[in-house]
Amino acid sequence: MAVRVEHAPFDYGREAAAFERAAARAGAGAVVTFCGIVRDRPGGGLDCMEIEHYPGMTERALAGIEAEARHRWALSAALIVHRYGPMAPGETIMMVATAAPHRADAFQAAEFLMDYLKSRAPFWKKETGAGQAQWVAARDEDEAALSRWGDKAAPRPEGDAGKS
Amino acid sequence: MAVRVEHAPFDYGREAAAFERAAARAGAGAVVTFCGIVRDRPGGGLDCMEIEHYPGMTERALAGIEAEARHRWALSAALIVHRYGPMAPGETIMMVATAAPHRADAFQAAEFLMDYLKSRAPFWKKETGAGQAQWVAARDEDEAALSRWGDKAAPRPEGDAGKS
Amino acid sequence: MKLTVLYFAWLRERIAEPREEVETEAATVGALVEELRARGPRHAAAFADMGAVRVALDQDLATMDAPLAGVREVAFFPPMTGG
Amino acid sequence: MKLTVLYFAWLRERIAEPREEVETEAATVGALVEELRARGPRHAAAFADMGAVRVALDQDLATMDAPLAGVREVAFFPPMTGG
Repeated sequence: MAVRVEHAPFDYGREAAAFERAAARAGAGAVVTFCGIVRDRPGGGLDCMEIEHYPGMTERALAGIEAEARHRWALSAALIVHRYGPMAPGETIMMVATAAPHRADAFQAAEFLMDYLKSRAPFWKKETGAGQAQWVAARDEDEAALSRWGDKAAPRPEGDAGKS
Repeated sequence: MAVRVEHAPFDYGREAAAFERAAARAGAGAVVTFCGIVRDRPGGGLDCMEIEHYPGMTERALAGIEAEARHRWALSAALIVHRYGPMAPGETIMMVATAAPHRADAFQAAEFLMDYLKSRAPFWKKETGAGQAQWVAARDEDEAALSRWGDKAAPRPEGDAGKS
Repeated sequence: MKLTVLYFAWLRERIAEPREEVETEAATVGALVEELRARGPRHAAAFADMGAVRVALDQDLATMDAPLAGVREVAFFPPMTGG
Repeated sequence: MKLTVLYFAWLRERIAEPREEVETEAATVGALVEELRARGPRHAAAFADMGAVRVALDQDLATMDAPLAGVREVAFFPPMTGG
């Protein structure tokens, strides 16, 4: 039951291992982890991805999303770690982990966390490469992915679908 | 792209870390891992869970399941590790890992691998506790979970739903 | 009423400030946006396409018709791209 | 035709052998099961509830009406419980 917003790189393998051991002690039978990695552009050329966030609201939004997941599923444990600041291609951006007695709950809760994180937590990505900087546009699929969970946890903000 | 069937314990954190690093090098943006843990009985008292398997067919079935997942989704990498033999409560039984450019593919492929592993790979679990040994019955939900993927990869064996 | 207004991502870049203190009697977020737009071309550019602007009131997501009574911090930003 | 027949989990325990070599002219898995059942009470117990028995032919899952022509290894076992 932890939410962390950090600048420094974190060790995904170490986090996953510690989470799994704690989940085992809590009686979980199933652990799911997700981690996101900075992808280079299709032809290469990405120098940096910088993540801006809204200090204060970020922690609040992540804690709310995690609480909602724990309300919806019987989780033995849950974890969200998200970095901000500049990152190079290949670096680990963030991870979520969920644990439950059975796998269906662990998988659903992890996907729920990711769907909300993508579109309802105040992070913005900016890519720099080939001398140009560009804010990453929100993807319509990410907004659409939320609809499968119902509207309760995060009402759709007004405005058109998330193209910036 | 690896399938391993092993007796010895494996280090989930180390496997997850190595998988994630290799996936990053392969251009993945999303990594999903699942791991299964021996759960004690609700009131405690499980001494041992023993997993029997069908050497030869096991490797063949897992490789087939993994190939099917790679056929259905654009995966940057996939891994299945499954143990056999006796295990104590809290021990890690198995893991799968998937990596893809986007998270939907990684999540779906991981759930697909798990659904097929549960009901179509030749493993059988036997629990010993309180002086009694009992084969774990197949769960109807596990058989039902397969239906969402269509019948192509693994035809339903004849007979009643999977109660033994 | 005194409000702290925060800007993030390209709204911050267009306005060229991450925050400003605003004295306003605007009843809703929408009315506040109208007042801010009138401050000059930078603000007008930031609020040119409201379909691409999101708002949070005291760090909770809200809509443009939300009332401002009792609010102390208003943040404007583009659709979020976490994960 | 000479077949290697393998048993796993509680089928193995009921028959009290993990494998046997069988000489048979059975055309299908179902016909082979009938022959095996006739071997005695252990085999009859193992094959008492065919709804709980699965079969693999040369390490591929198959059904009880599958032909045995060309097959060398037949395995019987309960529904699988991996993962």
